Amino acid sequence: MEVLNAIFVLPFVDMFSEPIFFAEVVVGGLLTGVMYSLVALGFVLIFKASGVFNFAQGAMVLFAALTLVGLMEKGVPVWLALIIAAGVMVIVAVIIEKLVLRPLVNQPDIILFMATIGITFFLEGFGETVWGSDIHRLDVGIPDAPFEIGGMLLNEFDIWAAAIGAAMVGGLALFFRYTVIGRALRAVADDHQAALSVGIPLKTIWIVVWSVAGFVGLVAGIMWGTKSGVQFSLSLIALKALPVLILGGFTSIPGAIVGGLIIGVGEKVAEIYWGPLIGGAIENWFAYMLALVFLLFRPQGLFGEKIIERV
Amino acid sequence: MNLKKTLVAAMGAAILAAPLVAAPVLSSTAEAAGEQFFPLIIYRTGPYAVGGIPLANGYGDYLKLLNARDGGINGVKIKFEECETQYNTKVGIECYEKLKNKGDVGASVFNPNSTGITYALIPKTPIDKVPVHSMGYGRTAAGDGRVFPWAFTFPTSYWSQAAAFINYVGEREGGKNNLKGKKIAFIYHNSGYGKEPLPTFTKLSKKYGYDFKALAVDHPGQEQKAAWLQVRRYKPDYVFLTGWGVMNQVAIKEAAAIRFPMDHFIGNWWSGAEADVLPAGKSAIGYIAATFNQPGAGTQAHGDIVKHVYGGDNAAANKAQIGQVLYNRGIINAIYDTEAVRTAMGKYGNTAMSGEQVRWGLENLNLTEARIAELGVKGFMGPISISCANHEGGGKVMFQQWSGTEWKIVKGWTDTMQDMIRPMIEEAAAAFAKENKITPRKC
Amino acid sequence: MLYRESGQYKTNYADDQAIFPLKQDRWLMAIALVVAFVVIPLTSSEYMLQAVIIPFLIFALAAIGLNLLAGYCGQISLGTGGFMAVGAYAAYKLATSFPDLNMIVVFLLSGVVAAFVGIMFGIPSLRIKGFYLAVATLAAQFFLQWLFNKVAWFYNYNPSGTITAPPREMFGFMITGPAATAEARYMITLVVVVVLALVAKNLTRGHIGRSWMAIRDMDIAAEIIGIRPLHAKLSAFAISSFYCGVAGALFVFTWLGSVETEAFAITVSFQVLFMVIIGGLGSILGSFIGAAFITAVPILLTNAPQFFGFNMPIDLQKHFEVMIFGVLIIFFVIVEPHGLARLWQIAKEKLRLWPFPY
Amino acid sequence: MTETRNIGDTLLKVDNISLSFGGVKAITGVSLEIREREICAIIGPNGAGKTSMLNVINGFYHPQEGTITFGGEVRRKMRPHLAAQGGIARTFQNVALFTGMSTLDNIMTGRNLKMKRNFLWQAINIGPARKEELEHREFVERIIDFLEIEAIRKTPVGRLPYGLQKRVELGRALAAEPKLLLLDEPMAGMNVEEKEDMCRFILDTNDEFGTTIGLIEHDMGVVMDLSDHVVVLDHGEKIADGVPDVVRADQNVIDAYLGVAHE
Repeated sequence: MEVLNAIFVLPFVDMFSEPIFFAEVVVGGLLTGVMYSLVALGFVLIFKASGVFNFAQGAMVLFAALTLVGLMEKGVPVWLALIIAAGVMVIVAVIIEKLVLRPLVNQPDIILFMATIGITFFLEGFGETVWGSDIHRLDVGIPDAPFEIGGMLLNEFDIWAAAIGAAMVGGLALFFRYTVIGRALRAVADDHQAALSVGIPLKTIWIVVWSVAGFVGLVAGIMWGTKSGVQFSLSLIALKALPVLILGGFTSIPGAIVGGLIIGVGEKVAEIYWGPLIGGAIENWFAYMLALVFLLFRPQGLFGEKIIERV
Repeated sequence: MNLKKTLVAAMGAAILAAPLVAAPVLSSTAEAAGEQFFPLIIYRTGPYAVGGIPLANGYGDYLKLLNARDGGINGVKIKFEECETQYNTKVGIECYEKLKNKGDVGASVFNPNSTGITYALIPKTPIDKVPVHSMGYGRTAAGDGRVFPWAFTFPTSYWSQAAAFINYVGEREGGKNNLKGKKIAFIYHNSGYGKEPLPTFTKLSKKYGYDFKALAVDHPGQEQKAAWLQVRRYKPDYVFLTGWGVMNQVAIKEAAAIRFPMDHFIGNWWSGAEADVLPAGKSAIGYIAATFNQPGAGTQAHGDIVKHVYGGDNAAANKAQIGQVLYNRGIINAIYDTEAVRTAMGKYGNTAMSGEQVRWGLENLNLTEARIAELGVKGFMGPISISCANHEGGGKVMFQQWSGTEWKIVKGWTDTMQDMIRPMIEEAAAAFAKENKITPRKC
Repeated sequence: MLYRESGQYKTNYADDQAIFPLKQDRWLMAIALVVAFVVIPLTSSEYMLQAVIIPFLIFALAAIGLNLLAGYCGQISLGTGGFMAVGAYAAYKLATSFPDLNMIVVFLLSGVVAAFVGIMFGIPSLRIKGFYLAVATLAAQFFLQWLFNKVAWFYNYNPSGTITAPPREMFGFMITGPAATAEARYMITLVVVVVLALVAKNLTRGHIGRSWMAIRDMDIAAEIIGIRPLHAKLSAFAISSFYCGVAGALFVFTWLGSVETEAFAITVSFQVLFMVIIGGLGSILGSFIGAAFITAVPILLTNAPQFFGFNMPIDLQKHFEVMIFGVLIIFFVIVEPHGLARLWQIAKEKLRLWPFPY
Repeated sequence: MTETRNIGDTLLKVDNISLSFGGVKAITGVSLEIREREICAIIGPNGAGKTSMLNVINGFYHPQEGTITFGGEVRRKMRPHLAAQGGIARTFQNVALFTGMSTLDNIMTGRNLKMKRNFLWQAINIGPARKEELEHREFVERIIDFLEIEAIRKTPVGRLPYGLQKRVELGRALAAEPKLLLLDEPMAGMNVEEKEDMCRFILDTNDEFGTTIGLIEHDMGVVMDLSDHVVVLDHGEKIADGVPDVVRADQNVIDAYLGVAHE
């Protein structure tokens, strides 16, 4: 009885007795969720267009951020460094398409997945060879002063991150809807064969999509790297994006955002209100459990395409 | 035959030959006579490289200094070899196996530089007759030399550090009795390492009546919002941090983000290096961390390193992070170990010391103020003496504060309540002895 | 001439169904076993055993476990590290609670415990497929790791939160604990791995193995011919986790000796998955080859520059090593997407026809 | 031909089945009967609901309305593996073999329901498990002989040509010794020789094992030659049911095939 009370009643009492703090937790969760979404977006783009579960997304985040910060430390102005770093990610995309993806066309998903693991090792080693394993401070001029609003303490940086995340999703949506290449991408996402048969070069599409994913990785790297400094650990944030990915569906851009928000809020609320009951630090597995529960009801994720079985 | 097939064949042959190639490397361990071999288990890459690099640089540079300036230890040349672990326990074991029999008489002493590797090595070292020295990390219970003859934790341990922290904040509050009703939050790396101080804090909270809340952060620690939201609600008077790697940098940023007063935020000695505070910029000013070595590059030994190791090239030395907190910690680690070798030579003569002999040297190490001054590091580290029973040395702890450009000691050597900590260590050691059927030796 | 099936007639189905129907294969296997049981223990250095061969065997066992699940039953799991942790902690609790229990029994029982946990986390596989399932099994990985880290009962309340293999002996030899020689630990590991590998081979050749493969190749058709997906998938999860559990127990007891939960982190899950894919999905031999590749290549790469007399900074060397490792993975995946075991298969087929190319 | 055959009582009775997918009606109120040891053909134009009907019979789809009586037992909802246990086996329109396995293994999976030794016996592979495996192997070898596919016994089915794959699939269904064998377009995409072979196998199966067969087929010649009884579906409804000659003359059937517009 007492246990049930502690699990099912007290946490809610707690939430309502301090509504402002609860609101702060929720807002904090939402803002964290956007940060997860930034990483998840890269996965979604690539999976959507090429069906590849790109394990290397985390390494791409690290590599992009290292390139940017390395250039800045050499005295290159921020705007130029951003452009060069984005350019480097395009080159990476071209190389990956040429050397890895093209020889593996039509191989099973798991094989492509394994190849991206090879890419991960290579990018991590290469990035560290060029730029070193030290920590690099990254400051691209995003303000990060805390401010209070309605009793909630928020941080300008988090707001900026959310705004940038929203802008990116909006931009990508427009890109997919209104540009030729974007429409082609959607065609590919719907049906590879069909896309090929109407004359869209798969090669171009893959390069574009990996470049865009590299650019998204760069943005994610900037946001996360500003918080923690640019260092090897950046490549590990991919793990935080995976529950977002399965919750939102591997193929849905809005899914990545909504999934991120749900995971962000869910794990913070669980950690703060239920975590203390069982010893804390539950948010890592809780995020996966939450995603798992959603999956049991919708095996293709919230926004994924429905799987119809036929014989 | 085409290129592809040839390559496949070559690769296949390489894989098959792997054991064959590896074997001769390992057997070719015959070295020139009369060299003291130091195995350096370090990590310059991977998620914790940021901390590992200066530690490895400091240790290695001091050994190079001894060779260049003094011709080794008492005339016996030092040889050392680095083995990269990426802070991975499994790789660490491989390094240990590879290096333990190298040198003329085997390895001197292992510094695993990782709590996980230390745990794994402690049971092995008595068999291989080589000591392990986990300086201020690893298994705290190993401070009991009766159960762990081959393991050393000096100059201090996490439990002692927690006691020092309570002493320090107690002093700031005008006496430990004023801690009654105060609130202390403890943010820890959710691993064996991070959890170590928990029993001490719990025990002390009963004694001094402060309220205590422990908040775990999972590896790697990039995302800590939940912990800091709880700190914000709990409104603690002090926050104590045991982090490592990226967790430190993020924690300091997050503390600033909730406007937590930095001088009430205190890290342990692995959470107080330059790399931890730099990413946070100005907001890190005032942050405090424990330490057991002085910051800065002011000692004579530092000057000698620049002169003898870097050939007077200050820029190169700075690039190696000379004078930074973790670099200096690497130096004192090397001083402890080389002095232990010297102590052993006092008994066994001036030749290369075996692991067994170095163990004796570690156990009979007695670093006095005078000796420390002789080494050119006056005031840099505390005097210490190790005994058969006490492998921790009961060492005291200092606290340093970040000024925005450098670390400054704000509280000198602080007492670590050994009357309470020591029995806890002995109790934990006794439990280990019982489980592993070890009969503690008499001291 | 050396490798021919001509002339080897099988007169009954029993001969045809032997694991190695060809005489040459039986010889090869016999030689491999002699090398494993006699030559290696007599000639290998302690370093080879401790740092290369024992981990290779343990990872091969875990890879067989995952291969049963992923390669034969088609259910990709990233929970391997978690299931290994279950085996390790179960073995630790069993060995410390019942000090007189035979170690082989301890290993097998800890596998059984892992099997039950595996069944629990296998239930979602009935609804979730492909990469969704792979990511969902990470829930098991993270939850189990958290559990063993958090609940002090699992590590007998010791303050450091680690488990240490207690010393135990068998046939008068110390086989676990610090006093056990590398040879003794190697032999016990070898026996367990060889026996379980044989069992795995038998299982995959029998009707259980066929039901797994049927589910893998076409789950709907499998169900329509009467294979119950529930049974097939959960039995695959159970047996796979059993293997991983035993591997986890060996991991602590015959290899590392003392570990914290971090030793079973997600990187282990990924590593074992790499082994399975590189070695070949759906191949027991492939599990061994994959384990050899993933455990030995980094060590080889680490030692190579020294061997050839290069002296480069250790961090740079590590970076190169990581890069080369990545390139090797991509290379092999491109050359033979079906795994290294398939290369062996192809070589054998070529040998049969030699000297005629077709 | 029919007179020499010993057609028995009703084996399968489908009563007033309706099936729809999210508002799209696939089958509307169809009833039909298949009697023991007969060959019943279900025909109809594309999209008539034939495959859906088979899917309903072997439990893959669950109809919204109606009941199915098989071997005296009434059921409405059931999992496919239970239908298999009850003695219903089938082949598929697009071959659904286990492509990673050999011909032998594919057919052996058909015996799975009959293999009882648990995994512990299999793990050591001696005694009863080995004996059981060999017994079933012998049975499967008889099917392999019967279907004349001895030469491809050990070949992975993914490498086989289409016609042979269809044959292996039939073998897999036969291995289960079904009471009712459902064949979904067994001759689609085959050349004349292959069709003749397949017809022979179907008739021989029916003759030798006394297996009841329900088949879907487009080739009218084949249907009229083989079947004892034909059911015609169109747009999910039954429009004719009877012996081949009668059905052939039915005006509704002719209209359906010639594409007369529906009112």
